[in-house]
Amino acid sequence: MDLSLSDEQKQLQESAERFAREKYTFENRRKIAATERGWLTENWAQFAELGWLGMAFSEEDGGYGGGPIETMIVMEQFGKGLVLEPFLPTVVLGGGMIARAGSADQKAALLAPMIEGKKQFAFAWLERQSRYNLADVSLKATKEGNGWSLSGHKGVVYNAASADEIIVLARTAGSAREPKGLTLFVVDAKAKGLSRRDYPTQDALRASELTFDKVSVGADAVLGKVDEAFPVVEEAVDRAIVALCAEATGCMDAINAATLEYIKTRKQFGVPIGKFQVLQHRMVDCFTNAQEARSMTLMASLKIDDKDPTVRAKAASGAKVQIGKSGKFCGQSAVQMHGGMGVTDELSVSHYFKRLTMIDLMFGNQQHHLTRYSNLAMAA
Amino acid sequence: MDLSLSDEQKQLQESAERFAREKYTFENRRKIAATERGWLTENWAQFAELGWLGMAFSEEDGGYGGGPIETMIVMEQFGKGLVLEPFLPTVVLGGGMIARAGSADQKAALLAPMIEGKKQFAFAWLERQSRYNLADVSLKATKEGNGWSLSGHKGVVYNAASADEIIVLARTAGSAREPKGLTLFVVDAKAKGLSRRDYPTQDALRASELTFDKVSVGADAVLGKVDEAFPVVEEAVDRAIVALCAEATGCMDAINAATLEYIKTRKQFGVPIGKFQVLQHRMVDCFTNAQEARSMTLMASLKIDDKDPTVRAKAASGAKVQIGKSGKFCGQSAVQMHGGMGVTDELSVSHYFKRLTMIDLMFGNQQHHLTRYSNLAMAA
Amino acid sequence: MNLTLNPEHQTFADEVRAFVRDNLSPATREKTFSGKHYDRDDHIVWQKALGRKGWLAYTWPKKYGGPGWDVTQRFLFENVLAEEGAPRILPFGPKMVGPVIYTFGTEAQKERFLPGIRSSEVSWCQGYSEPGAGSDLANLRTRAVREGDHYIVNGQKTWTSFAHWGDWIFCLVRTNTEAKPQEGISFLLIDMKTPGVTVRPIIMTDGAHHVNDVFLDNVKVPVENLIGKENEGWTCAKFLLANERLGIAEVPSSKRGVSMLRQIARIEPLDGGTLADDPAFTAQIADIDLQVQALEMSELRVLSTMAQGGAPGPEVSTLKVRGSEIQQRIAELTMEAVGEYAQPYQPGMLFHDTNETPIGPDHAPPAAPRYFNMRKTSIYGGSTEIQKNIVSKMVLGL
Amino acid sequence: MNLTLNPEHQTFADEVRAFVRDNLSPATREKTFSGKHYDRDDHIVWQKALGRKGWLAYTWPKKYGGPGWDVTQRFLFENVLAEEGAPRILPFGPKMVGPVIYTFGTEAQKERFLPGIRSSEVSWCQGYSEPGAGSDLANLRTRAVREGDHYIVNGQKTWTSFAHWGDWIFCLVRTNTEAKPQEGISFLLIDMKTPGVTVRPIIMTDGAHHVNDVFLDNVKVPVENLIGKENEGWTCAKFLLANERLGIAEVPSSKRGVSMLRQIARIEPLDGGTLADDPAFTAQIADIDLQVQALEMSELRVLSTMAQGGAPGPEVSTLKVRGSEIQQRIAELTMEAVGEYAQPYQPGMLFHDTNETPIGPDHAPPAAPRYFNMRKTSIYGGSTEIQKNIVSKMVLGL
Repeated sequence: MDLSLSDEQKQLQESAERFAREKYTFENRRKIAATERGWLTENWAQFAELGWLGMAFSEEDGGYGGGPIETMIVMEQFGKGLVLEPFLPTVVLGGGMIARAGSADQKAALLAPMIEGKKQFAFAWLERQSRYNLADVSLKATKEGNGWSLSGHKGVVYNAASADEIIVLARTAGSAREPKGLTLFVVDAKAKGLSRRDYPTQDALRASELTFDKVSVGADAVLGKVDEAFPVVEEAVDRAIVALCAEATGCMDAINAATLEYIKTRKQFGVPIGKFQVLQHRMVDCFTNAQEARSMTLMASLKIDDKDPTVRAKAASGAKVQIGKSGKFCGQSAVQMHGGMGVTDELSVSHYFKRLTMIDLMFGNQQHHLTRYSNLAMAA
Repeated sequence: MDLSLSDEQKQLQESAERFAREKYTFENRRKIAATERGWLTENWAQFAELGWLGMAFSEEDGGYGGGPIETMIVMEQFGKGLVLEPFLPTVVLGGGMIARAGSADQKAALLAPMIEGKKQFAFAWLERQSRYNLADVSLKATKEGNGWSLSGHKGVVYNAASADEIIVLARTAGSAREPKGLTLFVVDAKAKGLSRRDYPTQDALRASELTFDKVSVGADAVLGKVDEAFPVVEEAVDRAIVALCAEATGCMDAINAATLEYIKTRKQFGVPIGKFQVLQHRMVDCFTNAQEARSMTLMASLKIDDKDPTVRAKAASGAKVQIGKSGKFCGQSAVQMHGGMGVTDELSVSHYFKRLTMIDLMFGNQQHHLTRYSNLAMAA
Repeated sequence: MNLTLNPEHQTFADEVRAFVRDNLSPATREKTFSGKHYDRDDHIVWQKALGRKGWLAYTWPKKYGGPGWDVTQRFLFENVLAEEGAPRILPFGPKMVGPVIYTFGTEAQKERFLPGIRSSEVSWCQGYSEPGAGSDLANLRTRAVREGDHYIVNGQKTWTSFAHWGDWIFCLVRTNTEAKPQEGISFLLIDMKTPGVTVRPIIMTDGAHHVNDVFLDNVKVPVENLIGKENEGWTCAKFLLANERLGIAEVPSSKRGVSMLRQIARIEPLDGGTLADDPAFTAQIADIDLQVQALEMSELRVLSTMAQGGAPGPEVSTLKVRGSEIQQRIAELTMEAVGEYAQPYQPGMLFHDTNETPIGPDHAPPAAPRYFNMRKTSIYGGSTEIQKNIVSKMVLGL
Repeated sequence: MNLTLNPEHQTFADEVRAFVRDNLSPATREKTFSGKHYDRDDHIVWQKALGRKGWLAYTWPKKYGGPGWDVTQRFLFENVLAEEGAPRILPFGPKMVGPVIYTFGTEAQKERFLPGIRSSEVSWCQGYSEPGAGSDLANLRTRAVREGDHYIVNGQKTWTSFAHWGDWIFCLVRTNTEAKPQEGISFLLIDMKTPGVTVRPIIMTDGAHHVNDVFLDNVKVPVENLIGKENEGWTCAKFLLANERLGIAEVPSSKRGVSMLRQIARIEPLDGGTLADDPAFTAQIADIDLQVQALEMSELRVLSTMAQGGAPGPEVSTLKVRGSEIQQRIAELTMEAVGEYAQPYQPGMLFHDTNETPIGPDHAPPAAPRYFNMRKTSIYGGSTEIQKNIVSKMVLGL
């Protein structure tokens, strides 16, 4: 057992921390969010240059041989800064699935340029009826000559407007909600028949509704095996969940720090409100919650590479439960302790609160993952 | 709408309050609990004399024409005093089922003497496997000539050792857990083949395990209709639940009052601990919880006579949920604020805490009734 | 004791329901059930209709032009309005300043101000909070200095709801800087059109504009706009806060919220069925449903005491505390019911009449913004912490 | 970073497990899993076995006769002992006074006292709390007055766990009444057989006798029993409290509690199946299971800092807070799992060896008593409120 960071990891932490601190001041972030894309190409280029886009991939895949701990380190700092660049959809989800399931050709064509900062991805899995069930997919892909034709709808697809390729989860066989019979396709974002409705999300990210109207792709668009995508998707989403958990711990650190600072300075009744014991204890509970969130995220990051998918799933779901609980507690408490200021657009606290809230809703909320964990734990 | 007590009800409240205050001091109660029966015949005689044993029964049944509000008023004071006399099993459950389902002969033979203080009852419904499912009954009653023969086991039967008659819920038809096919029998507590193992409960009441080994009863032992007991039992238990809720509100008032007094006098760090804001707010939450418990109990008491069994069931379950939640909050908080003293046998606080805890476990705990309420509310 | 309605009350409830159905604009009603923000007209047109009927100032005694209803009638009126989707009555005129004026004002003031409040011809807003005086209201610094038959007012008010719609503002101002904090305060009515009054919007986290800063820069206010005696404004303030705390529990709209939540659960898809099939979720609805019932019954118990001549005591603070927790929890569960589709931010669907179709189900656009926005309920009108301090001191004697 | 064990640690864990299986009395083990109270022999016989092996004082450095284990070994040792059903090591000797003696004591004191602690030949108890000094420990009043080469001690200690089994008691006593509260306190070791020491049982709400009042009436204590300097006992007290807080989270026994709870859910009947079929209940087990994991990982993070030379800071207070909440919640869920059969009070099944069959299932008798009893965990060793005060002040600077 060893829970200490290596020197390289410490350096990575420092540079990610510096990036978030310098490039994501409150005012900077507001400006970035207001740009057309909603993120900056110069920042993305910097990620590539610093090696962050390839750090978690094996050297044979063109990466730098790191893993979930490196992802955790960077995502945590992204959380502190509320960074808007599409690292999660492109690198963790898109890159992760290609590395796991892609052919050598696909890796060369997609992963290598992604690591260089030249390709971005989006992952289209959700449909109106899916809620948090990854297998509840009805967008259909049917054989069409050598290739396939995709028709149907996908919703809340993060980064679809900026992505070069959309990785689409489609039903190629089986009945509704059957895990078997799902296939992943890599679809050119500009493909004919693919239309988008773009919008910002509550937390200033960008997503889209996608409509596929007989979108034709070749046989080489299939990522992994036909009908066998489910385990790939489940693993990728578990990894994304753990990365989100790391981002959330960063958000919690930042929102707790802001609140602590606020209650030390804001005066009412002639004293800083941090002199009131009820706020003191609530602040302690916030820090305890963040500590637990960090612990569970670290544990999940250390277990997510486990060969046993049950270990991996329990670790991811367990961490997501904790993040949901802690994020809600820290977010709601921060708003309350900030008083009226906490519900305005004018302080960072409401922005962290919104991000923490949205993270809970992504890929299954606290309740969903508690049930998933519970079922796995009782089956053991 | 009218939520004020009548003059008669106010008098009832006063006399019940006086009884609990005078006869159930901490030391008195300890002595009563240590007697063989665990309650005092002189107190029971006083109940009869004051008319409490008959107050909730109609005049044609020999009672005094009151109802659930009268029961609520008395039970609340019993809660304040942690009164040990078996009012709930005898009057609310036994008397209630006889009044609802009994023949004229049974009422004359059982209810009239009960009102005079000359008969006590116990209600045997639970079995080892039942948990909170009133229909999960496997004790069998089989036809035997004109009468019946009962064999099987009943558990945690309150007041069985003092009761003159045991009202037994038995299966006469149908399969396990089927509501149809249940029958109530009035069985002489000294019947041949009926054996008891007596014990005190956590909260100083008395209960027993009963074994029925071919206990013979006549046809006239059937209370109500053969195979049709379930609705009678469900209603009786809903009424018992509401009475328990009233008792619990009394417990909460008492434990809150004791805690408030304690934190006003106990000093640490040179001031009464009630000067610490965290304890102040917790104390406020205790009072709010007790207020809500009182509100839900009152509402349930006002709705329990409703003709619609769904209204009745929702009211009873709703109140039980609140009582479970509030009782736990007040009980745990009281112990915590009393510090070490709260976990000893030496102060009343631990005794109220134990009673509140046991009330939650009786006839279905908070979770059970939340599910029951939820199912009824979603079905509407 | 009983919870049943007598025939007169039953008839009354029917009459109210018929009135709402005949007078509430369908577009406004639709906004209630779709969770859209109201604009000024939604409120004012409806309030004027109530005003014409004599029902806007429904808590007032007959003497001052109110309907003189009993407690049950008030209860029914509020519930029917909420059930039928009426916007809440903006409290600043009829619930706040009106009772202060008829309780503490002169005859001339009553004649001048009450009619416009009853009819909703004049809109009011509340100038209490200041940047340095939120929970600690007695610390306010806005100064009013007497010059002849005017006060000259300087200072800043904040969190002023609907100041951008207001014709008049009632303010707490400091008229004596040497007295103890609570003793040098006066209650002053200020015409928003007076030179020197400036309103600056504060944008909430969901993008909404409800509240404002109000800057008062050498604002000249006639002395006859003072309510009660100079330096005795704290009495009015306390009276008003106690009144505010009761209605602020918002039970009728929470009841509507619970029933909308059940509806949403019956629509939201889950594994081929709906969310209504998920016992873990429906148990959470049941739990909040029961909390609403407990709160309503607690409120009824207070009203019943009042009906017998008692006054609402500081214990109503706990109703406000629970009421805000409940509103927040309903908003939270509603957002969770929507799931991933709560993520798109759709200001067009929140603030404007639009023909766009929403992203996700119809109930999705307001779900998350409402959750964010509802956090304010445990802050405004005296935060939860302040309410508990009050109960601790005034009720428990700690 | 990794959570895997190297082969040496794996071997170590196997060795510990084999030792427990060979040396722990089956009757004692059985009490652990049936929830019975241990008697004195259950503890002492087992602790002596550990002592012979050199493992009782397992946190001590080699220099003082400890095994000198690394952090991973300590972690494994504690977990294996809990999994195998060993009673917790009574902390008063090996975890409390032992480290105080080897840190602050003279060479003579180390030689005299440490061997008996390491071997469990001598049982210790803790004389900290007093009737007027619970949370406010610095307010203690037990006086020690120097007379020649003795102190004469007068006063009362309370909540003294296992004083009725104790050979020695370590006490905080006031040696200077004129200094500031914390500055006039000394740390004194007292032989319980000294005339004037009287022990009075305090009976807990479940009927158990664990704690006591200890009356000290003109007790003559040799000066050489003073640890550290006179009037500097507060240093020892703080050192000891910080040590205590870490282990007090009781993670290994909570892990065992969760797994026993799952077992009980698989046995307890429900509607023809078992409680394990009820998702509402199993979700609550999952929730507490995850809380235990978070706590364990937080503890490992602290241990990892310590392994790199850091000291456990006041933030370990939060581990104690959560640890107590978790123990309480497990006890609560276990009682709820038992349902109506938690109601019979069965002291025979709790305290004595008996051939009676329990009422209800085997796991029923201790369920409710344990729930009542566990409320103490958020009170002793510094209540939750005190711990949060500490963190607020020392960590957050509030």
